Amino acid sequence: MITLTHYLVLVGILFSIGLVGVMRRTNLLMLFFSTEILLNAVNVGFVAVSNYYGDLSGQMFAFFIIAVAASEVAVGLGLLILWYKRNGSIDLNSLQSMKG
Amino acid sequence: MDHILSLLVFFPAMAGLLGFLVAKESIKVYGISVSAIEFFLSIILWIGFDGSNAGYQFVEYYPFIPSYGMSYYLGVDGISLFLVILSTFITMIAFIALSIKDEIKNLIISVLFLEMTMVGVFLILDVIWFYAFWELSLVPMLYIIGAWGSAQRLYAAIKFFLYTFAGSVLMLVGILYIAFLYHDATGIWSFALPDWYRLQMPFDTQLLLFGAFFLAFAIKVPMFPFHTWLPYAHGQAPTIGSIILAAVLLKMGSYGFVRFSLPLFPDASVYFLYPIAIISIIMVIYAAMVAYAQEDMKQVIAYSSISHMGIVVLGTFAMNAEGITGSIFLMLSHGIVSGALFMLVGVIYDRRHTKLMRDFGGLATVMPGFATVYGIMLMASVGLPLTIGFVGEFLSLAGFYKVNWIMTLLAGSGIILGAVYMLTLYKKSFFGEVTHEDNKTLKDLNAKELTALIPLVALVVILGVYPKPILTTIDMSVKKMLVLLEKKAIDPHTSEFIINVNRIGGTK
Amino acid sequence: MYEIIAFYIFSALSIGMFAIVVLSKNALYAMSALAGGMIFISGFFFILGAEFLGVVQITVYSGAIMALYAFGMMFFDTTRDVKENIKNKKIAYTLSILSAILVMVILCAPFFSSAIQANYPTIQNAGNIQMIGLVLFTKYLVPFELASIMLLVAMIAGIVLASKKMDIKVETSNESQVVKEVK
Amino acid sequence: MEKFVYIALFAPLLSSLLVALFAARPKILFTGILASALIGVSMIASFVLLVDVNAHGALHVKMMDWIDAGNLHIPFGFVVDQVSVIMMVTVTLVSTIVHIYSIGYMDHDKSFNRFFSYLSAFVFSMMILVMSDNFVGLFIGWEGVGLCSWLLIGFWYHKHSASWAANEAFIMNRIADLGMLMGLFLIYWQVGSFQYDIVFAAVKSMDVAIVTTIGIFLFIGAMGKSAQFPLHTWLADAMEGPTPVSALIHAATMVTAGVYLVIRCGELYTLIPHIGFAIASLGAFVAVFAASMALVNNDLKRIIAYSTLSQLGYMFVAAGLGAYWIALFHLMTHAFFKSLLFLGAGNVMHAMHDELNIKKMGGLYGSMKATAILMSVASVALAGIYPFAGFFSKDKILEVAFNHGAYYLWFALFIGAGMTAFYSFRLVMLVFFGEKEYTKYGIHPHEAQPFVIYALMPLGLLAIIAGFFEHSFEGFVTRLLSHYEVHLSHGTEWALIAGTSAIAISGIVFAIYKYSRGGFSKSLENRACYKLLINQYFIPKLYAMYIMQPFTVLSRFLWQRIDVRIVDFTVDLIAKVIYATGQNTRKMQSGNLSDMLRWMIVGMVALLALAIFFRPMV
Repeated sequence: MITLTHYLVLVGILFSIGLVGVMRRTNLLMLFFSTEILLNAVNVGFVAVSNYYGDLSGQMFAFFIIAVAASEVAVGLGLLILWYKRNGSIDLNSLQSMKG
Repeated sequence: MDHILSLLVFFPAMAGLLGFLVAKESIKVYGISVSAIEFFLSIILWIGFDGSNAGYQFVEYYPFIPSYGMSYYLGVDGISLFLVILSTFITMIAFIALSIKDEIKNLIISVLFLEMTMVGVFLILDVIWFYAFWELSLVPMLYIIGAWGSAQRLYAAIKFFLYTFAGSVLMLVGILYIAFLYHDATGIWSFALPDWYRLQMPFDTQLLLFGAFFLAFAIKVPMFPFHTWLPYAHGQAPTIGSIILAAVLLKMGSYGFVRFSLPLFPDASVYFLYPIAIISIIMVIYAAMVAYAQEDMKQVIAYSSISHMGIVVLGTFAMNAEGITGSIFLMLSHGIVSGALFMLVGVIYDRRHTKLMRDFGGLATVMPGFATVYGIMLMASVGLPLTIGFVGEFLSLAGFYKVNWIMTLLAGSGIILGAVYMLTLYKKSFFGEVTHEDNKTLKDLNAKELTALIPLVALVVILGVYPKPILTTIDMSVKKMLVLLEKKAIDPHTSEFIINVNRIGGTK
Repeated sequence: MYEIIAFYIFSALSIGMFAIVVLSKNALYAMSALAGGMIFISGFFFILGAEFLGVVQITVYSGAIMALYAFGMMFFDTTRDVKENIKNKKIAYTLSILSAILVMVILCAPFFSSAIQANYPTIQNAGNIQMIGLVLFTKYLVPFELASIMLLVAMIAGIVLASKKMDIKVETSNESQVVKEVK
Repeated sequence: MEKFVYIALFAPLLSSLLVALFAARPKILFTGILASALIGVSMIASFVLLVDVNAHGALHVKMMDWIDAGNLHIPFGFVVDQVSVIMMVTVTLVSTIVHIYSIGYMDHDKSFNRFFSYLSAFVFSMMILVMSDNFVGLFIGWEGVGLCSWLLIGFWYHKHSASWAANEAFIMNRIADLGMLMGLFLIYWQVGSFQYDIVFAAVKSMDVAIVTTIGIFLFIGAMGKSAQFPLHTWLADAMEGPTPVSALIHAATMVTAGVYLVIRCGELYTLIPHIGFAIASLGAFVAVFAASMALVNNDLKRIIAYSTLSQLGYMFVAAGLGAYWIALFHLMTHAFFKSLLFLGAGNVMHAMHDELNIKKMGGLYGSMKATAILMSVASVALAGIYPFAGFFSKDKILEVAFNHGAYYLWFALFIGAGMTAFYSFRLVMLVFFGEKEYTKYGIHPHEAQPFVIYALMPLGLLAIIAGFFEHSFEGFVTRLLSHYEVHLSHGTEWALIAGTSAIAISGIVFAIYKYSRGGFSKSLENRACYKLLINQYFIPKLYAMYIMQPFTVLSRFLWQRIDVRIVDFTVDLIAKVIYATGQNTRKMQSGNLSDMLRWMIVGMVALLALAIFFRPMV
């Protein structure tokens, strides 16, 4: 029997994979991909909880997260392209203008 | 009369906002008239005040955030009445004496906002609002010191701000915790001080909470060893800043002791009585000696403030009607006298652009009027009878004598040391031959300065000769508070102590 | 039984796919793997009885988002391997594993198992899509409308950002000079 | 009669305030006359009250409430009884004469008006002191005379020494005042009131230890005002003030306030005879101690100042031994002849153009006969020769000491009497007779204006005849003060009188004999004991070295080391540590998103860990 715990473990694994990506990659596009992984992991968690507790809120949240992810990609990619056109690189190490 | 307290609190701020519209040329007149109206409002308050009612009067109560028991709650009693009048009076006088020319508009508006916070602190009975006013008072003062001060003004302003700010953070925690305790005990959220007065707290909790409040008040007073912001703030602040700082802002700390520490934590107050008394004595003697060593006239007065505030704190913790009434009266008298002394230093600073005593000497010859007023204020400062300074000092020390006579003797040495540094200051700057060339052509007080100073001199003498109306009003509220203290104390020793220090006879 | 098998298969596949995304040097591979992973995730949704979300996941993620990425990639040189200066891998792994464990501990801690009352319980005798429709257009109507506005704004923003002077080839050197001058 | 009380009290205040209006103006003769007239009015009122009190007994007036707090109620109340009326008469009489005298003396001073304002203010304070019916009222006057003394000693404030002496006087008095304040507090907490009648009624049923403490504290106050050892140094330095001030304040009135206090508290001190005896011993010590310093001093005014100190010692002996009326009597006679002596000295100073060294005078008799005669009268009175005033009062004090069986005290006073006679005539001889030293300095002395001399006449007269009022005085005063019985046989009494007179006369004769022959040889001045005396037993130096200097050093140390280096440094250190932390952690902000993300996750892990270990809502 697959319990909620199974799903949560899975979510944890997926989330940590996302985290690895976020930390490891310095290519901005790859960073975006990793973010998608994080969001997806959480979505799975929400839906799983929603199912096991019979509460629709989890699904609603997942639904909104998908909406947010979509808009994030739209704006993010736009910015990314703009940046690439200016600098010819989307490597993180090339943007350090916030150095304190 | 129903909303006179709200009017008192917010009229200066409203006028300050309107002040942005006033032309630069007429802003000073505007400031003086606003502060004068405010002063007359406070006098009307006094006239309307029922001298036989010890409780809060002119109470205004509106729910603010009812779900958490926060309310807009104003009220005045004998303890706060005169501090309000002092605030409005000193602000008015400081405006009259104002001699700063540049950016005067911003200065006057800042002071008007400051006035709102000062009056607010003394009138508000809701603790959250009290905390808000308490902290807000820092902002205009920071601006006044930082923008119009002398060379090291930024350092002084930031030190003043951070030091006092850091002190009151713990107070906020304490406030929230008491509210929590109150909720636990009664099931209702309330931040109203009169409600809190009825709350009995366990002894250990009292100790902790007393400590949290103590730090905030001690820094504001300022008590040794938290006093070092004061000399800088005074040394760098413009005259008007020093006047208001010394006359009113310091009183917020000692007012806090009377209003919060004693009635909220009677057992802890008695428990910590001796340590606080020792700190006060150190303050009195130490600050007096440091004042003697100073070369800057303004620093002498700054340190003398610390010394006098020591006696105020001592009187407060005497826990008897004489001591507390005396300490409140001493707050008033110190407000008037130190305000006047700072104003006088400002007068000479405007003329010579120095405050060092060695640059003067023989001023009595060239500026006899100035020397006379200075002399009167000096005598009031050393507590000569028939001046305002004596009454408070006498009562505070008399009150504490009942608690411990050796400590009173030590604190009383402030009377001697006060004479030492003040007379040395007077001798160095006013007596002797005029040695400095620039000093020979100094002009005596002009009409503007006289207008500001004469009311102060008059008050010093009148209240020195006839302090009774003020004393009886204060005394009434203080006695009521003492009854509360005695009833509320959870440790029977505390009640016994309070009864004992209020009883005639049986002293060693 | 069928559920268990499906769960494990999907888990293995999605983990694998996402691992490729994170570890691959080639952007094209990474993107393809991501698209695959998304679809496997939708598989979980189906298992969990959230058919609507499963469909949305496929259309929005695998369809729209991946398409966007694909178009985006056209601007970048994807044939080359992504050159990354990756430092301190160990820290990254340690931290992520640590956080995973912590999240697990918290999520599986006893407090979670205590009874939670459903705010919006699943409605009997109604399909998943009906239920979602009911909740979405009653309780979540305002957030839903806001989300739509957000999407609209995002769309316009994406177009504006990406299409600005799209017809002009910007000289990298010139632009960076302009940027410098502005600074 | 009440209005006379108010007239006597407020005429000086009115005078002071009116004259103060002209304080900054150049000299206006009118101010002097006005002030003198108003003080004269006060004197007349005092005499009226004297008659009234004699006829109808004490008068009690309550003007208004002053302080009201807790259980404490202090009114402005005044009592005119036998003691205070004697003080009032003495004070106003001497004050009037000094005021008139000052018109002449301060003639050329540019701060003429200011002087009269201060002087009248002093009289007002003194009147409050003696008339008040409670201890705090007395304290008002007590501090008030201190203030006026400060103003008047430092009257010529451009002189460094004057302002220094003024501050010294004020501060020394403050030290003693603290003692007195403590006494007042103790009284308050024991009795709950400061009214004399209530306090003295309560004292009788009080624990002796507490009464002793009160007695000690009050006497500390008295020591300061009356310049008793070890708080005596200010009196000699106070001679920096104008001479009328020295005459009024530092001889006749203010310095006797301490004696007045002890007399006033007689009912308290009779309960604690051991403290009384200690007071008497201190008095006897000061009587000899001060007289010895007067023996060698060459400063005209300082000699008289030491003599005042010595006579105050006599008064304390009487007061300490319980002979209050005798102390009061000596206080009164002393006021007359000592102020006369000072005012005469003022004439001499004027004649000598403010030269004070008596070695530079001599032979002034020729040019200023009237002054010489008046001063000689005063000196004889001081020495205690029959039938001058000093004889009656001083002799009584010696009798009291002997009667009390305190033979050491008696002997000290006896020696003191001889010394007194010697130094007063040393002064008279050196100033008025002998070689005319002043010619070497090109000074042309001249007699003071006639009205000044006339003004001194009453004092001269009183110095001669005041003693004959002894019995009526005793009868009058002892209605309030306790009687003092002398249990000596007539023979012993006569022997004592003879002995005292003998030593006084021999002192005078010795002085006249020695100084008519050119005085002592110079070699004496190298002796150790001479050095000791001329340096006032090195006490001022000791004070400077062991009190003032360490105080200054310690103050500077506290400021520069403790306050700036430790207290403030600690505060700044906290700020610096925080600032440095910021500086160091700045490196975290590398601007690299990867690093930031890493930090973010570190933070997240930390928060998660926290959430595990502190789960508040379980």
